[in-house]
Amino acid sequence: MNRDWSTLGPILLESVRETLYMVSITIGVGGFLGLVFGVLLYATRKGNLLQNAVVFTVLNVAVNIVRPIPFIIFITAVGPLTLATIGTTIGNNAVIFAMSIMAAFVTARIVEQNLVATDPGVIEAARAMGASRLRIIVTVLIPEALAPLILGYTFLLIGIIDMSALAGYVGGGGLGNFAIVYGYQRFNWEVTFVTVLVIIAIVQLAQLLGNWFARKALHR
Amino acid sequence: MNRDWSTLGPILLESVRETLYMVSITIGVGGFLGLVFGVLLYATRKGNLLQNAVVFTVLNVAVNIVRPIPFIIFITAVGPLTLATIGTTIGNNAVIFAMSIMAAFVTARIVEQNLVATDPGVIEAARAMGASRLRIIVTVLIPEALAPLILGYTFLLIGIIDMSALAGYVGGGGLGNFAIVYGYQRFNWEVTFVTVLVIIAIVQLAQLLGNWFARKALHR
Amino acid sequence: MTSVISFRDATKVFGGGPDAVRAVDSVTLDIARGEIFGVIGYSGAGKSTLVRLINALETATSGQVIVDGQDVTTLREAELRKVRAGIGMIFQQFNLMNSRTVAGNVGYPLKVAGWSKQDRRRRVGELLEFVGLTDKARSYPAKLSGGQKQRVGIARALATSPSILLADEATSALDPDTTQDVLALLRRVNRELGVTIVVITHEMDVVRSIAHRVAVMEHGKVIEHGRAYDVFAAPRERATQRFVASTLQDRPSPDVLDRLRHRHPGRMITVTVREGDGYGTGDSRVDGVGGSGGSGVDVLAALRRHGVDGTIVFGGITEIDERPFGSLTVELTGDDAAIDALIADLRRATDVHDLGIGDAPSDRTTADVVGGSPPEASTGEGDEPDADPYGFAMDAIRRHGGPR
Amino acid sequence: MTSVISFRDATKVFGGGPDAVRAVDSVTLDIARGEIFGVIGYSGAGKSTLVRLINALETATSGQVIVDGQDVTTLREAELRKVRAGIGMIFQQFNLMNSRTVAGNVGYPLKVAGWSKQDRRRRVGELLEFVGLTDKARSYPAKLSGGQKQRVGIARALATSPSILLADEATSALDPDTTQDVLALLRRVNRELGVTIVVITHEMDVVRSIAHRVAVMEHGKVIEHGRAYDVFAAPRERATQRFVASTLQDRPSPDVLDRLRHRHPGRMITVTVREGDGYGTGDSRVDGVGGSGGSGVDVLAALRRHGVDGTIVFGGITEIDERPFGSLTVELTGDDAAIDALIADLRRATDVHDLGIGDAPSDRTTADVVGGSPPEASTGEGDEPDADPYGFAMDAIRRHGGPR
Amino acid sequence: GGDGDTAVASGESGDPIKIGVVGASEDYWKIFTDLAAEEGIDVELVNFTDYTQPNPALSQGQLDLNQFQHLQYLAAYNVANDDDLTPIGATAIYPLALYSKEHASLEDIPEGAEIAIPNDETNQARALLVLQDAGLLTLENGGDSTSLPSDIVAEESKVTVTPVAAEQTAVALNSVDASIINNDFVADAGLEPEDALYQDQADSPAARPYINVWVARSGEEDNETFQRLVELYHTAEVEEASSQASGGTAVFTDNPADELQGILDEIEGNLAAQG
Ligand SMILES: Nc1ncnc2c1ncn2[C@@H]1O[C@H](COP(=O)(O)OP(=O)(O)OP(=O)(O)O)[C@@H](O)[C@H]1O
Ligand SMILES: Nc1ncnc2c1ncn2[C@@H]1O[C@H](COP(=O)(O)OP(=O)(O)OP(=O)(O)O)[C@@H](O)[C@H]1O
Ligand SMILES: [Mg+2]
Ligand SMILES: [Mg+2]
Repeated sequence: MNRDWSTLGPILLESVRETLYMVSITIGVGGFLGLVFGVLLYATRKGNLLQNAVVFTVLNVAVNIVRPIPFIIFITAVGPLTLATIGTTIGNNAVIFAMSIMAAFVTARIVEQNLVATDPGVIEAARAMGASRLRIIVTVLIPEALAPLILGYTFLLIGIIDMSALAGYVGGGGLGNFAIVYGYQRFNWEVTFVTVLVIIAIVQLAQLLGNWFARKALHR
Repeated sequence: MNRDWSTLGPILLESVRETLYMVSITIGVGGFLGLVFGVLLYATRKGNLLQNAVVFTVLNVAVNIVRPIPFIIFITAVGPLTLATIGTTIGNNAVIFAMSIMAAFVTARIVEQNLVATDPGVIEAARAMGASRLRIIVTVLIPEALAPLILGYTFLLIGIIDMSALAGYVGGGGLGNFAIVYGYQRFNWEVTFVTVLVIIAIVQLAQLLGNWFARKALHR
Repeated sequence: MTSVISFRDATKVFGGGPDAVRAVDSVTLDIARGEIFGVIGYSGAGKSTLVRLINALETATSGQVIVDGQDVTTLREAELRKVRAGIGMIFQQFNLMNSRTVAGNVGYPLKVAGWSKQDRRRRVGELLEFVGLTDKARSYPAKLSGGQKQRVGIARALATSPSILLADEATSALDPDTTQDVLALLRRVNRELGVTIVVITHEMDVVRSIAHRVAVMEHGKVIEHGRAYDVFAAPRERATQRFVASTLQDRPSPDVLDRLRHRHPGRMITVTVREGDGYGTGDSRVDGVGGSGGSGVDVLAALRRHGVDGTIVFGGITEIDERPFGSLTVELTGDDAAIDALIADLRRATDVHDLGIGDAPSDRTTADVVGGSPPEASTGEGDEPDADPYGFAMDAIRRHGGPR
Repeated sequence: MTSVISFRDATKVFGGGPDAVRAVDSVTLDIARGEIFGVIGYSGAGKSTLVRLINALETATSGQVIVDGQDVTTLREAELRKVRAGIGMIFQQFNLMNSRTVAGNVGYPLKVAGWSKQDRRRRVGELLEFVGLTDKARSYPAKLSGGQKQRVGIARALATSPSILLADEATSALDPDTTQDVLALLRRVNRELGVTIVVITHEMDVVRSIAHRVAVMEHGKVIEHGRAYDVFAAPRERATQRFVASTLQDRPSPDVLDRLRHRHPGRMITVTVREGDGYGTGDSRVDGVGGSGGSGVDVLAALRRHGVDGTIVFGGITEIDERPFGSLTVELTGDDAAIDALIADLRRATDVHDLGIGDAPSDRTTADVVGGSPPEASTGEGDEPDADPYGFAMDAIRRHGGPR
Repeated sequence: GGDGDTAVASGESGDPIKIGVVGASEDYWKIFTDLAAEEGIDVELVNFTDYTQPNPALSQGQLDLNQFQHLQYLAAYNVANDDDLTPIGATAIYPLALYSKEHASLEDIPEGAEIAIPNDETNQARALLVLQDAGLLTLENGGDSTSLPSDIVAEESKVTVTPVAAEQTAVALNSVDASIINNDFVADAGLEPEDALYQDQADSPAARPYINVWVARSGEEDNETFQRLVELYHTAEVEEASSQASGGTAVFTDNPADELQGILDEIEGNLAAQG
């Protein structure tokens, strides 16, 4: 019953490709949206750059509504939207769609957290120079918080890889799904182990890069 | 076939209780361990308080090994340990055990991230006073980063609620499981919706508190 | 009216309830185009807050702040941007971007102002050369010394050649030589480009060498303002007097006086040297810049006239707003009657503070007595060798500046 | 040897490769127990780094730093803690904990030292009263003004009554009055408790009024050190001379000189006033503290003797390390030959710098000429009204202090 | 595994009998436990959302019984884990059927159509076999109970398959041409069994591996309480409720334990031979 690696090998390889595909699109789309939401969450807070109680409350509540929904329920819940946008509710692209939305909201919180500690003096300096608020956000706020943000995105990346393991629910693929379906569900610990090792290798690489960039960005 | 709320109500209530139980123990145990790991991750980095390449590398790799393992695989993987510690691999307590370990590693990264931006000058001031490193960590490092840490723990809390939805995999309960089993898997959208609402309400409350405390802790 | 910055009953309250702090309290003040305006006052008096009202980094709680004809308290952020683009600011705490190199920090306002990359590079090069940081161009702020950081802040504020410059303790971390260079530059841009400069400072050098007018703040209020020379030469308010005295340091403090008496047992007086204090009548020469009356020669002449021998033991004559000012403490030796006559003579022209003789000092302190006001008891800033040294109970720094 | 802090060939290099900065370069220096030791030098000279080697906040790259008999470069963190507990430090950038109130910040070292809650409360109360922040006890640092923050830093450093105090620009953000209070306190704890104090400063007041000895740093090296009075009165190194000149500000700068000439067209000289510069022989009186020779009276006496009329137009006599020091710029009127004779006479006793007459100045600047060294060309710190004012090309601040 | 030493006591001592199930929210379980209680048997249901856990839990003695799987799944488990869990009674066979929202009949399913199938091992293979029977695709070597989507011979197949979570097959109907939907979800998803385009035959011998069974640790086949529970399932009330839950498609069966063991042995033999 245990297929040998000659059968599984190509599927594993394909799964790596699928994971990289799903994760990179999700971190691109979700990460970007999350950056926007996170910056807004931070900046619309009382006393901050774009102080706006309405936007803040709406975003704050919206993020809290989306985030705690169990992901498999969430996938189904956004199904109609997925159908309208992607044209299908199953397969990798449908998963990417749902993951991107979820990732956006998760990222929002990570970004918000990492911006909270920014020195307000620096922002003031930029304001005093007549920089627009958008420019301040892009050229001061984010660069100043870059080191923790990079660690935050590394964290997010791993979260997305984790999330992508659920892709199998709706007909997606990827490493997590492969580990569950071909390894775990079949009690094939060898497959499980090898697949998890591959995931860990990818994550480890991402973390190495993340740490390196964060160190660079710290400028201390 | 859809049970009415007179049947489901008590189960829902019980699920709320279970979720609160699971989440609070997990955030207590996992959150505390994560704080320790996270502080170590931060402090053992090059140039920091407890600079120690070995400890840093071991922790950094360990966290990256545990975190990306899909949670259901992880639950099974730690099964022997769970059995030895809790005496069972099924039910809420087994889930709590696995969640706590996972939460510890997740928290480690969140904490690390939030400490990275601490002003080194303040730590220096405490060192100059002859404070021990442990004291500096507890009385300077953590308090200085408290605002983002609080937001980080709020974030974590929601992550744990999310994770607890998978309790059903190993025979546990809780709201997430209730939503999946009584709602989602049975295509009972009313139950799903109500349950998710309850989850959101809990999360919203936690976030409100988190925001409030973070604001207090910011002292700006 | 050519005032470029006007405060009209401007008030800034921080916080609320019983803890509210009136950092700026009903200030009405005009700063003319092209002048260098100094703001002095004790720590916590509200100087920084006042200046931050100008570019609306703080919004006034009430009142108006009119900059270039526009009330900045009513402007929306987008409109404020235009106003701010014409205002350079040097921050007390530097506020450098840790994520940018020195060159990046200095180039940032140029980027905001839309300069081309090439122009920026050239300009940043000039600015860095000016502040002596050419070789630190690619360093990050965390690796700079305190003074280097401040110089980056100065270069940044000057980058776009703003027409108004707000300098909040702009030279506090600099050595005197570099300070002189910076002040010389400020004076030059003021004189040649007509840049209006508002300087907050507690450094006498700064006020002395560049301020045309000064305002003195205490408890959020501007308690006195006017031409720098006038405020220093004839401070009206008690706080101003004390501030001026401790700023000028031209009068011996109690412990210095003790040592002086030790060396100079004779009768000592402190004579104020002030432009326009003509001693006698025919004696004062007047030239284009201002009368030279009251400078040392009159004392010397008076000594000669009264047959009294004098030793200058302390004091200084310096310039404020380019006019001479200071005081000399002189030990007098000679006939007692002649000395009394000399003092009476001098008093007709300027302020003379009689320190008496070593064995019978007529009062212990001069530091807080300026402009001939009657001697008062020491406010306790001297050494009290008998006091509990790490106990502080007896010589707390009086809270001069903090608003309630 | 009672030195409590000894640097032995101590070197600190930041970074590596071509960008390496030798912030402290082979410094060998002893600081005696119970003295107040000043460290001066241009921005970036390595002063802060030097002081941070003492409590091992930076570890020396090579060499030894011996504090209280222990080489701190070899101590482990746990042992360092004991050494550090006896050292208070006031930071240039304050380094306050934003998460603690003012009282919490000041009380923190007491907590570390294991004081009881009650003792802490009492002590914090005293300290805050001393620095005038009693009413800010429960405020957080973000709500304080610059000077208030610095005062918190001072209170915190003094809290445990350490036996060594490191003060890095401890009064740079303070008004002169508060500065005087702080200096008086430092002087007192030094005198009465024998606390060894190392002060980094660029403020003349600080060195003048409290330092017993000073070291002058440039490019990471201690280029000159000795008794404060000696270093100021007779600076040997070129950099020290320039530093002293711009610090004392008792000599007219070129633009001041221009204005002086305008008012005083006669021959002007600057005479150095220094303790121990006996003018003539019989004239100098010596008392217990030190000779009064060289103070103004000699000039006055000389004027009288040579029949020359004098006007004191600029200058100052102040105290350094409690001894008189300064210079007076005097306009001389009288017979040319008599004036020359007077100058020759004065030169035998002290340094005289001949400024010539208005129409034919013998040199343009005095600011960088101290101690009778020959006049040199202006280093460019004056106004050059014709230069491109925001262009800087011509008057860059020379990089005095930055190591390569 | 499978030794009974760590087994929890079986009912008499007051400890409840722990039964691992997937889908404890179904009404018939409530009726079942109520009935058991009337007979003095204290039953505790442990619900799992994932098929993978109840067998190890039973094997480790954390459960006394489980009831969620068919013989095919049990065999796969036993072989993979070298275990010897034993069927002690049968419940029913649930046919696996093909549904579509878009197409009214099998013939309407176009060339290149996408079919959603469950992604768990045994249901997946079974679904592939159903599709092969329906003439929609061809499996390499004729296929068997371990076939994978990768075994589909593309050139000879009319459709492609997309494996999804079992419950998602119903949801996926909006996105695909047709879905193989587990019986459990048919009724919940609001589908009518009679709308099925195609389903496998419960009474054919080919369906025998899909008999759902009660499973205990080896050696506990004869526990009387367990036997009684097996019987209770076949009482009219429970069967009726259970049938309702399956939309009336359940085909109840009560093969004796040894017959079930025989079928199991046969499947395990095949699996081991392939392994
Ligand atoms: N962490 C660091 N990394 C690299 N270079 C540094 C670092 N800290 C200081 N330097 C450099 O070392 C030199 C000496 O710095 P230091 O802070 O000791 O100067 P300083 O004499 O205290 O100057 P200031 O009066 O401006 O405070 C400077 O050129 C500075 O740029
Ligand atoms: N954000 C704030 N919240 C509350 N109080 C504040 C805030 N900023 C300043 N203050 C208070 O307002 C008063 C004036 O502060 P400001 O910074 O204007 O003083 P300053 O004159 O610049 O003093 P310094 O010379 O010490 O810098 C101080 O008592 C200060 O504590
Ligand atoms: Mg201020
Ligand atoms: Mg320094």
